Amino acid sequence: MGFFLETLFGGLMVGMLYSLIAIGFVLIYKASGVFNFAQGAMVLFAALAMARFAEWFPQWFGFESQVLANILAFIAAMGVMVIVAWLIERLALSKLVNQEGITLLMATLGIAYFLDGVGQTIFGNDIYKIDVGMPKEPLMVLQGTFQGGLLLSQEDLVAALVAAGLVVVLAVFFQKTATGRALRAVADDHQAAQSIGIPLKRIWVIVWSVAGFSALVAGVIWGSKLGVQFSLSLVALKALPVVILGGLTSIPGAIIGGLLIGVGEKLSEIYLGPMLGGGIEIWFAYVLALVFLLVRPQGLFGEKIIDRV
Amino acid sequence: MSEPNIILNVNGIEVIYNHVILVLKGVSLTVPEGGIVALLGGNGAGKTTTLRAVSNLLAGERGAVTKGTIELRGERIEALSPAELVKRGLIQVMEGRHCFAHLTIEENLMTGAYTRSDGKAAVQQTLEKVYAYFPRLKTRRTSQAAYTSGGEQQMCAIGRALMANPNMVLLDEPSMGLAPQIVEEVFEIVKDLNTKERVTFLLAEQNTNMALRYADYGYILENGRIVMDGPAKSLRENEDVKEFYLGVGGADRKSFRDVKSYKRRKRWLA
Amino acid sequence: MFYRENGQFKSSYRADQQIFPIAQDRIAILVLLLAAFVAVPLGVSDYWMRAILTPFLILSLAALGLNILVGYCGQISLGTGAFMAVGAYAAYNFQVRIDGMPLIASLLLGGLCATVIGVLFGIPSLRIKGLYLAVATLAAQFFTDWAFLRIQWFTNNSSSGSVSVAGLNVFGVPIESPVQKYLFCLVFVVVFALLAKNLVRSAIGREWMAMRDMDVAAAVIGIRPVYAKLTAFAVSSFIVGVAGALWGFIHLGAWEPAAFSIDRSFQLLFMVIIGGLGSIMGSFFGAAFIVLLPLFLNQLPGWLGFSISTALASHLETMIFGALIVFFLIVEPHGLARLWSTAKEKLRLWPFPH
Amino acid sequence: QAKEQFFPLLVYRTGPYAPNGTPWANGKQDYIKYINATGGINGVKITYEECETGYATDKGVECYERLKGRPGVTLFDPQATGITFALTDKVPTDKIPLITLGYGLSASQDGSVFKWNFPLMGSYWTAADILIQHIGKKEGGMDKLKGKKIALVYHDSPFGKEPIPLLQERAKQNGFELSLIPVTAPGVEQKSAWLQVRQSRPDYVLLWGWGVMNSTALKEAVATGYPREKMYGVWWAGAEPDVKDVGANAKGYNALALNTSGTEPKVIQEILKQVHDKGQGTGPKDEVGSVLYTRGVIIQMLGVEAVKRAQERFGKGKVMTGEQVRWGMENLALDQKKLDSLGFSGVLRPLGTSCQDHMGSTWARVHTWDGAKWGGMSDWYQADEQIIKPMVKVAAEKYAGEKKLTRRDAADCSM
Amino acid sequence: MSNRKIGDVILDVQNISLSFGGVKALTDISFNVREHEVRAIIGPNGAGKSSMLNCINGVYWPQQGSITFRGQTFKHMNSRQVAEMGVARTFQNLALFKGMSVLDNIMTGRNLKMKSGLLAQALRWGPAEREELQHREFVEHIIDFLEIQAHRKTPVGRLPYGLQKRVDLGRALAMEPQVLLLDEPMAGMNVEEKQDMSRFILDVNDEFGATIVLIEHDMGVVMDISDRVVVLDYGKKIGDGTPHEVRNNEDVIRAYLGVEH
Ligand SMILES: Nc1ncnc2c1ncn2[C@@H]1O[C@H](COP(=O)(O)OP(=O)(O)OP(=O)(O)O)[C@@H](O)[C@H]1O
Ligand SMILES: Nc1ncnc2c1ncn2[C@@H]1O[C@H](COP(=O)(O)OP(=O)(O)OP(=O)(O)O)[C@@H](O)[C@H]1O
Ligand SMILES: [Mg+2]
Ligand SMILES: [Mg+2]
Repeated sequence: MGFFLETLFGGLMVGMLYSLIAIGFVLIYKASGVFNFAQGAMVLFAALAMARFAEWFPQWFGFESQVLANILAFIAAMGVMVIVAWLIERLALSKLVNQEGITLLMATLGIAYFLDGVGQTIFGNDIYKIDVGMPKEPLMVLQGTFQGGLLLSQEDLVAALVAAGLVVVLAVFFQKTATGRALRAVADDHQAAQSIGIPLKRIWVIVWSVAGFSALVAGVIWGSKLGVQFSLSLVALKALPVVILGGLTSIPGAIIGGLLIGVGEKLSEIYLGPMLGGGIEIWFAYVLALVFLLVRPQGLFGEKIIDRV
Repeated sequence: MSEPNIILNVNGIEVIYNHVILVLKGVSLTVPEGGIVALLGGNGAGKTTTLRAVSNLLAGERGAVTKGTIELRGERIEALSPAELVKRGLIQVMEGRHCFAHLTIEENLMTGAYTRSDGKAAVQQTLEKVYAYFPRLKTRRTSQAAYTSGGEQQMCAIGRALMANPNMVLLDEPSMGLAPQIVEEVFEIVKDLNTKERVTFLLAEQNTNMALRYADYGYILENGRIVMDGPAKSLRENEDVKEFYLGVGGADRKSFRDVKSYKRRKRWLA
Repeated sequence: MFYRENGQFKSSYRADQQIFPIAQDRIAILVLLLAAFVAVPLGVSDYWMRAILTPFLILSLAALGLNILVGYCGQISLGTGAFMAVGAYAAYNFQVRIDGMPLIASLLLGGLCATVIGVLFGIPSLRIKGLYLAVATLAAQFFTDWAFLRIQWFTNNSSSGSVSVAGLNVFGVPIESPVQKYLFCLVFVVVFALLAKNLVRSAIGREWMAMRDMDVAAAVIGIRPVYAKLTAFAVSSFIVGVAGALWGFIHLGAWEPAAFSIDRSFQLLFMVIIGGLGSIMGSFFGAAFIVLLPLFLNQLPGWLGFSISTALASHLETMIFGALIVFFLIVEPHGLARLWSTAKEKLRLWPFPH
Repeated sequence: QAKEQFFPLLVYRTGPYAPNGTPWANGKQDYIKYINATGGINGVKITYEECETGYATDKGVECYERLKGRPGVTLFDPQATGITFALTDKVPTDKIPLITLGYGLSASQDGSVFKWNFPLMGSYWTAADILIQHIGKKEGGMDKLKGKKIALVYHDSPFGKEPIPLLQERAKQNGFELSLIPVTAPGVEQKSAWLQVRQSRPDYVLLWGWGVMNSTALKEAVATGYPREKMYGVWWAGAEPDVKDVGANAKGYNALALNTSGTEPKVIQEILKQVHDKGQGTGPKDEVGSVLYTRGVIIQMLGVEAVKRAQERFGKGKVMTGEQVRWGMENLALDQKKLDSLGFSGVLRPLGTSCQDHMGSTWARVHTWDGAKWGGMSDWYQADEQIIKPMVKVAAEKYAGEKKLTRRDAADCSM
Repeated sequence: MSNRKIGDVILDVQNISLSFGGVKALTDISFNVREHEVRAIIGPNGAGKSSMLNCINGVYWPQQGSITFRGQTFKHMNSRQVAEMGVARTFQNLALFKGMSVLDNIMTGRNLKMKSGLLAQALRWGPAEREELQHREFVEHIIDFLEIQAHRKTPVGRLPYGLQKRVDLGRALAMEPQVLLLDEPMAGMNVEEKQDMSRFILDVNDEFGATIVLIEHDMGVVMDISDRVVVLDYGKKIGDGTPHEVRNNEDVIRAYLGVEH
């Protein structure tokens, strides 16, 4: 029982971190109908910027404080992400207005390559550290109730809380405001949105900046867990079943989907894995998503796919 | 009558799609302030293309204006984004509705007010006005646009444009798919806005009868060229226009049943 | 003024339905085939043949298969690597378990197994659409990755999970030298390209495209979604499976599941999109772009005579690669094949601008 | 024709494994520069070209095809198990030896079947065997292993799976319980693996990781409270990048050491002097002498020595062909004296190859991370021939059977 | 002038009700269509006309009622079956296959009649090619008939709206339908074009003997070419009869025609 709970908590916490990445996908999809495969690259890029700035600033400006370095690096990294958003709009998206989803998806893949290349050229491709003082030691709770106690990873706990907070903030930010509505309009029909005066340019810069922000937060959290290096960009793959399960257009969906996938894959790996030879969690997450889709093709909370003649 | 101000001046534009398909071959037209100008012509004449060129929506169709100039109140506008044009009061109602499928009717209408900065109350007022024009929309306000009928979507598209409080509207086939009563109403609305709020209209229409009844001036487009223009009244009297666009060739209206051949009888230009 | 159809009157619908209705095109393709079958084996270095042309051919074939599914039938799939893997491992098992199994039979049977799996994973497409389907096909990808790694039987109980084949021959002719391998693949590619072209311009091809463009209307004119989608999955995964088997047998010789990882799936999707969705020719363009460009970029500094560090070169390569993808999409969102046909249209009008 | 011996260098300086691949590649390059700076191999200059594989098999194959035709091509070191597998079938036709120091196909130790493969200094079977020996010794005797639980947390790829047969064999013989816990490559998500560890509480965890998987495993071990002292990594999980960003938290973690690290060895000093001090160092100076860097140096040294050995037979100061290098590789005899003269005293043990044995030596030690650096070397171990030999034999037979090869006879061996 | 004979009831719609969530699109609608007649459905926007066709086509499944086609009664229709029974359809919002050429679009209408197997098609075996050519010939007739020869190879997405409508009709005609359902075929056309279209419809009706069900907002057209008219309003049937009867029906005037007519 104790172990089951541990697994459950473990799954929930990992799931929250998946949600954090998933939300980047959802934001951009919701706001422009683009499935942004560059999200993973953005996470890596942001994390690299953060890690290296935190390392460089004290050297450049000659101060010691780790906290100050982190704060400045975070701000600078955010600035970089805004510039990236602006460039993406300027150089790619604005020239691809009204194209089909798959073309845009492809463009984001191109962007992903570009960011990977640029990021590692500027910031290097070694392992870097982000140290924002997350506690590493495990936490033992309920030692009285369960034999051996319940072990919780403090780091995961903090990360999950931050992720949850961010997700809530973003959800509120995009709720029913005029901007939120405009974003959804753009996703439905670029050209019609343009025709009634919605400035695609500004909308896209905003959305990509916000996605950049969520990538940065994800990058900091994952980076301080894993170390900042290329593999970070692969974490995004784990967010795909989450987005799909929750529904491409739903922020709450990203959260619930994340939790479900997190828990589902951990439980399956622990309880089913040994029977099947292990290593099943990846495909299990996808199969889980697939099964849900068979029941609800638009994901748990996604908008219904419209098909009318 | 004093010469009215020219609000829109299209001067010899040429439009090419996809770098190869030449569609407009030097189209010029002017729209006076406070006028209703009709752009007539058969399928594929280039009406939609002309309107797209004006509102700068060609890029999304991979088309481009390669020659000529377009001026709005004397200002060149080829380089302005559609959003900037809407800010200047010029808005287009696109052919084929283009409602935002996942948004409700009311949300669709509200997006139309995106560029406005005159406060919530004013927007609310316009919303009421639109609902007054199209009561059907009010009853369907909470359903997703994709699930409304063709006519309802058409009303929604027109209403959405009105939400921007425009002073010039480009209407592309507003009557398409509307019940006759509503068509009448739409044109009445156009007239109403035109007289009461001095909104200028440029409308591309197939329903020539209606268009010439409400318009002050008309252009006839064939194969990417203007082949005839004149005050609506004189166009209505023109024999050729009568026969090919109004369906009242010769003496009186022929029954659709009695038209014997369906070969095109005449074109101004091949 | 040299390239036009003026004066080439077609007196029958049959003539009009040829794959290349314009005479100049027919000549061009003949020249190309001749070059591919004769000039290349004579004049191209072993390195080119083995490390560039052979993989290019095999990946073109896989892209072709994928294009049928994505480009023609509109079902986005990210599980191509999986179907290639099924083809490769199945063919491997036929080869090692059945004595005297002819190579071509192994390859085709491998394709057939891929068909079965493809259809199986295609079933959700009857309900799931678009990007949702794309991600659902990842289930196939990760599942097969896992299965070939974990289930020892598939790898003939090799301890590391890596398998290899040797001593390939067709009717006694060994497939050993680069030229032999190249020609072997070329024959496959040409035959499959022809068959695929025939399919897409026949009734079934129209059914696929109809499903892609407007499924409700397609159903109303009597097209069965089940049949159309599943045949697309079947044909596509058959071709992809054969390509996978070729990749393992001919190009790699020894492989592990990582050879057919998700990266491969993405790579193939790039090819069909960059090359042109719904275009057989586009698959080749796309494969050429994706296979050759990195090699070219990789060699470029060397040719220009300045040396940069391997890591920087490799980063620059990904950067330029990414930028070029975006650039080409901006120039022509419908891919290189469309760019090509626009160019031909222009040529037809030449010397007049329009 | 210029007198140049060409060394193709397959490397990965990008991708998920770059942090480990880079020092390895730098060591190899620096040693070449060092040899060139000191007059080449008996006057034969070494040229080289790097080709980026990104650890991907198909790219590796492309690199191989591109570089194998260069004049004076010497040998290939694929730096990846997957690429090794693919090239194993290709090298016999191209007649270029494959050197896979400490990795590759364990069965390829048998040189009478694998004529062109050289898994010098150890394979995953010898590595696993030594780890078990070490653990047995810790426990106070191999018989104490009975009833113990040992978990293998491994990279789910041919690399990670290679040691399994040996461990199963050992488990049978020594009576411990082996549990297998795969980690999906590249290994960024290991929560469930470590939950399993926590659940089954094994007495020891063997870590068969590469790249990011290692540091992540250590972090998860911290998070689940598994004692790092009970963790033993393979020699690819025992370098600086693996522990760097875990730092003090990884204190007590053990891993196999094929070689020493540090800047004391003479050869490292020489490289610093002859290469880095002249501003020609490939990587940053502070990385010189790190574990993987030193391994790169060793690999390159063995390659150079093979060429030297071949020159002894086929002509001093000449450019050797792949076939000749292969002979040199098969007849390496690096005794302590030789190692000392090369500046490798204490870095590795003497090594000698033969037609039957392409490994040359199976000596290895275990070192421990003290929170800041690797140290605390154990005694030397040697893999247990009684276990390894039959296994190699069976596997090599199977391979020969599949490929329809016949074992090399004495005549072939003496060629 | 017309030598067609209006025959027995071919399609009988009984008590159909259809709702979407709260929206009642159709409430208890019954009407029938006789063989060879031109039957019009009119009504204000959102009355449920298109939904009615969708029920007949098997795109929507009504909650209540049944549909009898040539004596067979169905609870709801299945699209494929309907097509096999010879019912073709055009769409209000253009449901063409955008990426395909005009020719291919119309050819899809023949698919139901093509019998070659997958393999035969891949190999373009003799019979497969012959079949293809034979259907191509039929389609060419339709292309001539609709006067879209010049656009044969153009992707339909690039055609102007009006021509797209014609292609839509062409695709339906290619099925050689016994019953042709037309959803606002003349929207967006000028009078001349409407005259042409009316002519097409009447010719199809006369020469092929197809039964026509037509939704149209142009009362002139409806009055002139239809034999009987159903009027829907807010999902309810408010009138049914000859054009003359309907025109004088009080309810119809109030709900749809407006006072001026
Ligand atoms: N996106 C496009 N790409 C290529 N050609 C196009 C495109 N859009 C329109 N055309 C071509 O431009 C010409 C004019 O089309 P346009 O849509 O302007 O006609 P229209 O007068 O609005 O006709 P309708 O009354 O049918 O709407 C047509 O021949 C059409 O084929
Ligand atoms: N799939 C659907 N989901 C929800 N509501 C629907 C759906 N289909 C139709 N409706 C609703 O049913 C009603 C009837 O729609 P329908 O399209 O049949 O009208 P119509 O008579 O064809 O109108 P128009 O002349 O404007 O085309 C409309 O109010 C529409 O919103
Ligand atoms: Mg138009
Ligand atoms: Mg309708």
